[in-house]
Amino acid sequence: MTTMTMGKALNAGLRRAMTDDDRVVLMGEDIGTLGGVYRITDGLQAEFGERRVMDTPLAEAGILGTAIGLAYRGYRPVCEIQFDGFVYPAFDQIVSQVAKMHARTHGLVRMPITVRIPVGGGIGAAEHHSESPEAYFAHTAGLRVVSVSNPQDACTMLRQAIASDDPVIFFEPKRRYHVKAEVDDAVALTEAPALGSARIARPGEHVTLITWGGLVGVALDAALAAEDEGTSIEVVDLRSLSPVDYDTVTASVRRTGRVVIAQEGPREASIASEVVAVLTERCFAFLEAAPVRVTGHDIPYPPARLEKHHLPDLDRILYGVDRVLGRVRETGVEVSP
Amino acid sequence: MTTMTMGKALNAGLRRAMTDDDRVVLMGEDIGTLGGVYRITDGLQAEFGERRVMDTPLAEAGILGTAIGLAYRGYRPVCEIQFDGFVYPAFDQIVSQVAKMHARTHGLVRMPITVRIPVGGGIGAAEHHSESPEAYFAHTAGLRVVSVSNPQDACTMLRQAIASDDPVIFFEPKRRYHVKAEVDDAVALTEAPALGSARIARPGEHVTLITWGGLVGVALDAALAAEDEGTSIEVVDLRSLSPVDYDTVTASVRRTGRVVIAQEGPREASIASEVVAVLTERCFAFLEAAPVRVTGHDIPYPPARLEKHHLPDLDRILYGVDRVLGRVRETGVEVSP
Amino acid sequence: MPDAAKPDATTQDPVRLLDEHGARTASDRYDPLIADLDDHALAGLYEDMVLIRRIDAEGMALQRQGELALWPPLLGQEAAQIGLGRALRSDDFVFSSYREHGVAYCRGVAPVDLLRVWRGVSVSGWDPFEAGMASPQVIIGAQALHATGYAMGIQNDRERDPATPDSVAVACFGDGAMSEGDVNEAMVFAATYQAPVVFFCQNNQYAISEPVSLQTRVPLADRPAGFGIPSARVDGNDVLAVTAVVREALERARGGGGPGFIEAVTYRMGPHTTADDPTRYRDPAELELWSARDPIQRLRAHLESRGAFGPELEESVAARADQVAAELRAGCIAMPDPDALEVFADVYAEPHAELDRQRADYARYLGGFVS
Amino acid sequence: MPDAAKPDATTQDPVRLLDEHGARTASDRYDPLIADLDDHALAGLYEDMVLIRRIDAEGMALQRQGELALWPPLLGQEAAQIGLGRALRSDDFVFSSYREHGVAYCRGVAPVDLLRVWRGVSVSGWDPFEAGMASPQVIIGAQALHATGYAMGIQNDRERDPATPDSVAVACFGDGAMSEGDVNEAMVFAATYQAPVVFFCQNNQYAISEPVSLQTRVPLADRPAGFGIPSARVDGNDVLAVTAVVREALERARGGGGPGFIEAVTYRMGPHTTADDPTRYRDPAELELWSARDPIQRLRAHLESRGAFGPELEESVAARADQVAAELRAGCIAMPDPDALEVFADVYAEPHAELDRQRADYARYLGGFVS
Ligand SMILES: Cc1ncc(C[n+]2csc(CCOP(=O)(O)OP(=O)(O)O)c2C)c(N)n1
Ligand SMILES: Cc1ncc(C[n+]2csc(CCOP(=O)(O)OP(=O)(O)O)c2C)c(N)n1
Ligand SMILES: [Mg+2]
Ligand SMILES: [Mg+2]
Repeated sequence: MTTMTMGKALNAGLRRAMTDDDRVVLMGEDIGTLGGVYRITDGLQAEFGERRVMDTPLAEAGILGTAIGLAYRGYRPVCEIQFDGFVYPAFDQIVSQVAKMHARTHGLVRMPITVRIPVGGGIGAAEHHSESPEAYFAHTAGLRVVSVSNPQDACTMLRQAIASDDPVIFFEPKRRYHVKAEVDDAVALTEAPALGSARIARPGEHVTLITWGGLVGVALDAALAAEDEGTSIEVVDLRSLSPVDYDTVTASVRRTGRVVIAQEGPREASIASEVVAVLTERCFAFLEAAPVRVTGHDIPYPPARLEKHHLPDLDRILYGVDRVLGRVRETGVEVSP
Repeated sequence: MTTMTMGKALNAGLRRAMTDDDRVVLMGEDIGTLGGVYRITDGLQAEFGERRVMDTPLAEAGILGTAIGLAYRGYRPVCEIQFDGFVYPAFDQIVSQVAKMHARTHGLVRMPITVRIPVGGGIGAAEHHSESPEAYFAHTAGLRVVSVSNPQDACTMLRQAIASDDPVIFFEPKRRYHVKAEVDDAVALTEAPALGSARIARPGEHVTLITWGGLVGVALDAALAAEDEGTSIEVVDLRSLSPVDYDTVTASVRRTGRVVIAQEGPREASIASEVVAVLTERCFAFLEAAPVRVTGHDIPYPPARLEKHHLPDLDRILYGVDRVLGRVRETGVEVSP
Repeated sequence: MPDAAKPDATTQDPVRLLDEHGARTASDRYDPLIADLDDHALAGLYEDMVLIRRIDAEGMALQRQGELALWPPLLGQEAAQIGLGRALRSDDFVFSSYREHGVAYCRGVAPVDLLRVWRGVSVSGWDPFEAGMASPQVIIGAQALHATGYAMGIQNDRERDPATPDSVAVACFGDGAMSEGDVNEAMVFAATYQAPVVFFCQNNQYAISEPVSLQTRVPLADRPAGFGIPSARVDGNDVLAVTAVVREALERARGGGGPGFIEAVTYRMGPHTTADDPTRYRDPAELELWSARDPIQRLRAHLESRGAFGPELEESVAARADQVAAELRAGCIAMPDPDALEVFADVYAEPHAELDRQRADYARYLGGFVS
Repeated sequence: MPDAAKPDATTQDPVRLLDEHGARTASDRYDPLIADLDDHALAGLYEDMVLIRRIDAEGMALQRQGELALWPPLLGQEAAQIGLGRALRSDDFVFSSYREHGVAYCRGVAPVDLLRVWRGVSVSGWDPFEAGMASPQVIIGAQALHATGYAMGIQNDRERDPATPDSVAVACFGDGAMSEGDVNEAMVFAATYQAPVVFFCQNNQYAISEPVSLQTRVPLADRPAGFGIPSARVDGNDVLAVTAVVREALERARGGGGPGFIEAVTYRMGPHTTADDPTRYRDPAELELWSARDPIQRLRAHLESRGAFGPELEESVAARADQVAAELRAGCIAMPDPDALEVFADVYAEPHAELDRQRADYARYLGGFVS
């Protein structure tokens, strides 16, 4: 066990995966000499050489498209997309090729491709550098979608994603890169919780607060604050956004009867929408109140100085908790922040 | 009023829009000499010339990207994407440019771009020719999303989409191209129902059945069949998928207390998820049972001979109705077809 | 690698070794590359071309009779496809579009497997690893990147183990595909890594209704030079010339000389697919012009001029064609519809609780009809 | 249009009219294009370059002091950007990336408006129609298509009304952008429609940490020929040469000669942005080499050789630079934070009930803190 940042934990996870399996290759813009703009691949090209850590030409469809060819040839490519907002040029290769290839070939061709994407806001960045595109991928059958929130999960789940024979879109919340914790980067993957599992980040009784990635820290702070007022919040860190670990989630909701789900991304047709729909289907009789979504607005990501008015923060999450507990006298049928 | 197919009605709508506003230009693959693979633009190049009806090089990002430049210059481009599955190469230009340009420029640059996309399955087609990508666009702030189900709406709403100063993703269900009805292609746009409005396709009392596009016909058939058994179904044709006309939808749900929503596309993080989430939020106290989603499975679109096992049909919709009415003894917590 | 940096693309006439009457033109550059093609080998190419044309015709017929949902014919492109297909080694790997029936045939794909997709019983027809050929690609141009990545993998393998065969990846696409970003990005990646990939562009003059002049104002073979990739423009209806330029590009790639590009100038004599009506956009005179350049007639004339074409050959090939066509038809009609729950198969390689649930729910629903 | 089909791209040395010591080389082809550049005009270009360098330095300083979140410096690229910017007419239209402060300055954009985006108070800084320049593009290469479409619009307008000015659209992008599908598709569209667009590629040798050799093995100016687009490679640190080749391309485009492409060979002397650390990937010797090619020093030496550079010019330009920098700083610090509800502004041009509802809900929520 070593104390390290989430960034370093990801680096350690990559190193471990590359050591364990020499078919793992890294591809991306600026990941070699520079070690990536977030230094997640720092030192890996020096260690594993230019063939296994490839600086690629500046073309995202090119990165994913050639990764597919490498996968055909038996490799396990780990592609870095430099920022969330730059994944869309590769969307066709991801949606029409990566996601469908295994089914298309009756399982003969596997796509063990991991797409690492620094995700989300809260870092005062420029346009296209703070987006939350999780829902696009969750809506795409054939992909798995993961978002980590802490160093240990980052390290272990990245290794699991790379080891998975399915393609995984692996989100790394930028605002958590510098969070530090103890990490065991050599944990046996089979003994770690499965890639698809959620995590009870904090147990509680009155409300189930579901979130992931960059908001897990905020949610825990909110739970702490609520405790002072006598509200016991169970925080669920989804970790796997597709598939969602509904065993864990529904068990919690059946106990609490009240759900708040918080996400950075826009609300319409999102992960939050899906979770609410499923929980309504599977826990209808247990719900004491309508589940509450606390999300980014349905707007393009705003400029840095306005992001605080877009991203759910502690106050907005607590407001959501108040709403699901019926403590807010609502003027309309619902209140959306 | 003339009787015409939905295909012809779209053609008439395009002709009318081009006549009314000489800034309207059409762009796409094979739309000129050939008149489009579905002949929706038949005769328009002969009538309006090569500058206004442009056969483009085979490149979808190119079509959308140059449409943006044309919009900058004051034009109103109508882009045809040949089939639903071919829109993804243009995804970056749609999501990062078309959708965001108006907000990015504080409203100075308008993107009155209409993207026409033949959509959906049920036609026995090859891979990538039967998809339902509506949710990707509904999740994207800055876009409007429309899907039509009949000749009159097709003609009027296409004209409204082109007249709108916002970008509109305009879905045309392929399996409805040949459906015939009376059409007035000269209706005053201001007198027609607004672009964002839903339509009660059939009034009913016991269940609100929400759908759009290719499934409206199936839903009406289902309602007819249910009537024989004494169940009165209200069929809502959403027409506008983003924004959804929740005034119309919630009014219906408050009366019936029971919701079934049917869509061709996969379920996860979809339009159906969103509608269920919103109705749960806004009508919780009125719901007699959990809303039921009858959708395509979360799979890549299957080969033609299996599509009947993917697409919701009359039986599956009625099964959904039975479920929301509590008539199905469920072995699990929920049953998904 | 100065060769890669000094591309030899030209706007000149395509490489041609057989004229339209089947007469052989000499070429210092290309003759050595096809010196092994004796009468027997030429007869083999002839048989391949006749067979694949017959398979194609049967595909058209089966579609017209309602047995297939669609068929994209290769009629007119036999020399390009057989010339390419027969120049490859079994350890090479092809990434193609939907029209390369001839290439697939050369890769050993059973003719009936060509039909599965078009009958709608499957989204792919064969085992890619057995054939050394990927499942055909419908998204125009996407496969050019797959081939490039595969070629990068060959490079890696050879670095890891020098005994790895010097295989080459091949990307087949059409003239229309040259406009897609993916194909151009593929050339960037291929050049940067000097990957052993050959881009084989069949310029059949049309992308559905759009003539190639809408995609480019200069010959397509001029494009790669600006990416640092050598290219050749070849008469795609001359199976000898195609063989020669393909072998040249393959040899260069095998030897570490990096990627190559071939524009095979040919003509799609049929419709784009059975759903297409080419009379809406094509002058009948044009079709007539190209009929005179028929690739099979040309090879046959050449064989005749060598005294290597006689009734036995003609009859044996015809008999073989009849047999293949009959088997194809029988195989097509006998294809069973897949089982309903196949829709859930292979979406994931590993267990997936949510999809399993959907499968179980659907199975229960289907069961309801039975009980 | 035979010109467009016979591109004149070459792998030869870049066009250069001033050597590294500011000495003028004669050129039959380019001299006539800059015959009007007298001492006064040259002094103007000198002032522009000094001012934009000063604005850029102030941007760097403001970022270091925490007033800006980020700044992408143009240091070293002044000649390329001023040469381009001053060659344009006000009715031309520029689509740029994030680094073209110099071009924006020439388009009349107020220096303070360059900072809005980087201060994080807005996602764009000026009125595109007033400046004749679009909001800078962050998605690499996307704007090449926008410029091409705009140019198609110019063509349409001129066909509708022949009195429409013969404007040209310009796309600015970097060496890295050449690998993106969008830029290549833009060349396809521009060539097909012979649109009046000029692609202006500043090859500053790097895409963040990646040297241009990772994007291409041949000069970038060789690329367009294969699309049927004439191109020129120019010394991007020579403001006269840039002016000449840009004017040539603009004239051709105005005259109906179709698109053009210019590779301006230059160097990014600073970091990619203030967030970048170029010492991780760049040899200091390289920077030194390029410092000797400083574009401003070169023009100054040229002015001196003409006897047109004296203390008055030096002092007046320095004073102007001080003034502009001071105004810029004051303007930056005075920029108000936008109002919270601005997040909902202009997402749609027309009413949108659901977003209105979100706005109202959020306003109510914010109100709760007040009451
Ligand atoms: C990305 C994409 N866009 C559009 C299509 C529709 N489409 C199918 S074939 C075709 C024309 C292809 O022309 P070409 O590349 O010349 O190949 P050919 O059919 O002539 O063999 C088009 C536009 C598609 N399959 N994929
Ligand atoms: C589609 C996309 N991918 C990646 C990035 C991240 N990125 C920003 S600038 C840059 C390098 C651009 O290099 P170049 O085109 O040479 O322009 P320069 O910065 O040198 O002016 C990269 C990779 C981006 N902005 N957009
Ligand atoms: Mg073609
Ligand atoms: Mg650069």
